[in-house]
Amino acid sequence: MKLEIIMAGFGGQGIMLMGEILAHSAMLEGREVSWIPSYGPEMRGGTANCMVVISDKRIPSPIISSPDILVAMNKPSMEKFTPMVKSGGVVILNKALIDERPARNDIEIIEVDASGIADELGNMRVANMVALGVLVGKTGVVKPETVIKSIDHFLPEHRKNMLEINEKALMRGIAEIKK
Amino acid sequence: MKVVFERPKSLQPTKTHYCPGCGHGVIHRLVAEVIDELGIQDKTIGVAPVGCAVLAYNYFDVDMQQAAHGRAPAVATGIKRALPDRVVFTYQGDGDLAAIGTAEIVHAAARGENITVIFVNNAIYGMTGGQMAPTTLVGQRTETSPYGRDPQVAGYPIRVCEMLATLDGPSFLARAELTDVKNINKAKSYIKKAFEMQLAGKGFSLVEILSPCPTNWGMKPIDAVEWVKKEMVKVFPPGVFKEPKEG
Amino acid sequence: MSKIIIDKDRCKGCGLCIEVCPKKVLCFDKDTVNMLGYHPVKVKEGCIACGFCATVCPDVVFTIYREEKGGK
Amino acid sequence: MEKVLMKGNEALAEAAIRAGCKCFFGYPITPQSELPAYLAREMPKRGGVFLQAESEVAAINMVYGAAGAGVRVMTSSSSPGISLKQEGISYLCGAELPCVIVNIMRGGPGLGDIQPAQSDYFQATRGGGHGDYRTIVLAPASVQELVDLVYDAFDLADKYRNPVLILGDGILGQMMEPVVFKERPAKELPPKTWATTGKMGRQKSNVINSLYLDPVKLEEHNRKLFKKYQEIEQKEARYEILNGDDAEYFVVAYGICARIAHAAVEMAREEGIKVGLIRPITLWPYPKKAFEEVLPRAKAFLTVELSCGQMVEDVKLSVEGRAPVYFYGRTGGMVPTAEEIFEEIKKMRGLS
Repeated sequence: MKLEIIMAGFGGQGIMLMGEILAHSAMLEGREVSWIPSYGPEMRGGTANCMVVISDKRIPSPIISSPDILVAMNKPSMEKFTPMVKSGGVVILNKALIDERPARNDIEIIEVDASGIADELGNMRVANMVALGVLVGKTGVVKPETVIKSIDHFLPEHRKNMLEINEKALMRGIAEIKK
Repeated sequence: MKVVFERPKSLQPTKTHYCPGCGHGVIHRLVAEVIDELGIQDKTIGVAPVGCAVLAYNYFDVDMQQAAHGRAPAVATGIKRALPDRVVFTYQGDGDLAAIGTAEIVHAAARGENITVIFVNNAIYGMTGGQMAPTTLVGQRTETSPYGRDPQVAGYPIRVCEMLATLDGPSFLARAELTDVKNINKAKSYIKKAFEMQLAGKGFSLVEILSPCPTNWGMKPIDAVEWVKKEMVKVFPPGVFKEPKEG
Repeated sequence: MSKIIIDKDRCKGCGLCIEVCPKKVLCFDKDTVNMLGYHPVKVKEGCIACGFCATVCPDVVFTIYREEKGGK
Repeated sequence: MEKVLMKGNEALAEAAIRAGCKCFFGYPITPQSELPAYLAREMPKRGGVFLQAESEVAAINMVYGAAGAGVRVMTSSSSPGISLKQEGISYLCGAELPCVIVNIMRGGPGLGDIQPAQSDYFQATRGGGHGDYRTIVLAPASVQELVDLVYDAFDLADKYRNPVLILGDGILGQMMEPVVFKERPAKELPPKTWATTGKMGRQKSNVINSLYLDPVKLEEHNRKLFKKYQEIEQKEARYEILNGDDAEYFVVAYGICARIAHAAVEMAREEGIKVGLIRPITLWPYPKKAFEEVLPRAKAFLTVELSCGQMVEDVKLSVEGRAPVYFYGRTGGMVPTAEEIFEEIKKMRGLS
């Protein structure tokens, strides 16, 4: 098994963390993983993306040229990365910030109102966890409880009170798939 | 018989390569005497510069490192941070300290790095053959200011003590002149004070010493001493520029 | 009584000591050329072991002793 | 052993502390800034020294001082900063001082950009500063290897009294991978009797120096250094060959580029092309032995680099004209895709 994922969005949407949590969960489940960020000025307010590879074997390249899955949290990300997605791959779109659908019919497109759901839960910032939930629900690449363990791992001590809402957001994302 | 004077222990018996009447020999001896008097020879590490004093490691009988041009304060910082209980000093000339090494000296001073700097100011580049230094006086002739230093072209001399005195880091800054017995003794007392500051953990200390360079000034040794007394002290007034308040 | 030892092969003939000597008992030894190629300094009668010469000497040419009072 | 997910830069920093690094001196530059930031947090807690210098020039000279004082010391920077450190590196080599220098390479020349590059290969492997000298150059390709090589770097530095360079790139520094910090028994290393620690009862004073005014002495010194370098060349060259057993074609790549090339090799294998990967782990000494091993059956070599072609010269020197050597490079911070390299592999097979 090998899964290549690109996650992209605005700086500040928690894109990097979403990738880190996924990579960390997969590591906890005994997989080989790699995570690379886009780094540089775009980290501070522009577009941000990260690449996550999860595999049963040694990972040759951490750099992804045609992902199995794209999580696009805003429109520029969708436009930039959708053409790269493998035929038969999956694009998860944050519907709230994307008013268009990609013009490809060889890929599966899952639209989810991640920002809306997050807002409903009481914090726009957990939209990333909603999207991650969709990814986890769709692929089953890691168990939800492992993801929750990872969220806890990444939350600093003074933010532990955020665990509950993050967990809720993740589960809502998973539920979106089961609908 | 009581010893009035003999070579300090911290100075090797080696003859120096310095020119007749050069101030370096005296300053080396003063530093070595202070090291002896404070009983710190065994735990002192010196840093030699690039310039006339590049071979200082052959003259001092303490552990020594030779540093790249201008970098002695950085090298000394590395030593002091690695071995905080040792005594670390740099020995630098005006080109090394006030031109190529300006950044290093300013920042070592600003950090209050607990080292002692012996700064020999003779207003000229000696080792490379008498070129203009950052401390060359206005109007002074050198190989690279053959018509006299023209401020329109080459700017003005840098007063290191005054400049560093604006910083909070230094604990002790003083300037002495190597002109007569009284002032040589005063230079020694400043050097001693500077090392004592370090031993007390008070931070950066520097002693600037106005020193004759008869060869590159084109003067007899005695005239060179007179020139320090008459000309250099006008631009570089001796005295203490910073010291801790008593009490 | 005082004793002044001159390491003549260290002397570079700068003459600073001659100038500073309060008793004017130092002069160049014109009959000698030392290892460094200079006429080294020499001392005449009348040294009071004040140490001025050693203080200004850049080359550690001098070693100076003084008879302690009451001692031998 | 616990596996942790860590960024290359931070894993490197942690490994340095565990390897006994006592002092770190550096100056901020992207893309290695997490490394000093990590050490700024950790060193004071763990009995070490972190100091942000006023410049790269000052930082490397602080390294000189601390190395001369006999402690394990490290600095890190990225390409333009490493250029500034060259003066100090030359002095460190001349004075035979052990230290570890990290270069997380970015695009150049000049200020370039902050994206990954491998265009400092010549600078790293040919000396870089003035004078006849070499530095050992280690080129990790994963975060785990980065960690393992940091321990080795300090040991090699102490063993040979020579600076060791760790040559990474922006991706390696920024990427996260699982890593295990294995406990390593301390190596038997020569005592640093030469260090300037203060005489502390020693009869003769120690001097750290690279100045030899007498050319006879300097030649002697340089010959001694080169004898040491020859010994390093014989003993310390390292490499990895992947998919090499039956290979007729070889891709040669190091660092992050080797990872991408590995993916390309696997693509080619799926199409039945007998291609393997030679991955130098030491760039100096260059692992010529890897080529000796495969030359009897090698039909051609393809060097892939994030540069306009630098390591390819060492590949040619190692192959000695016995097989064609092709080159493919992306530069200025651009990174090739595995597909691009795959196309080049096919071209190589067509040409030879």
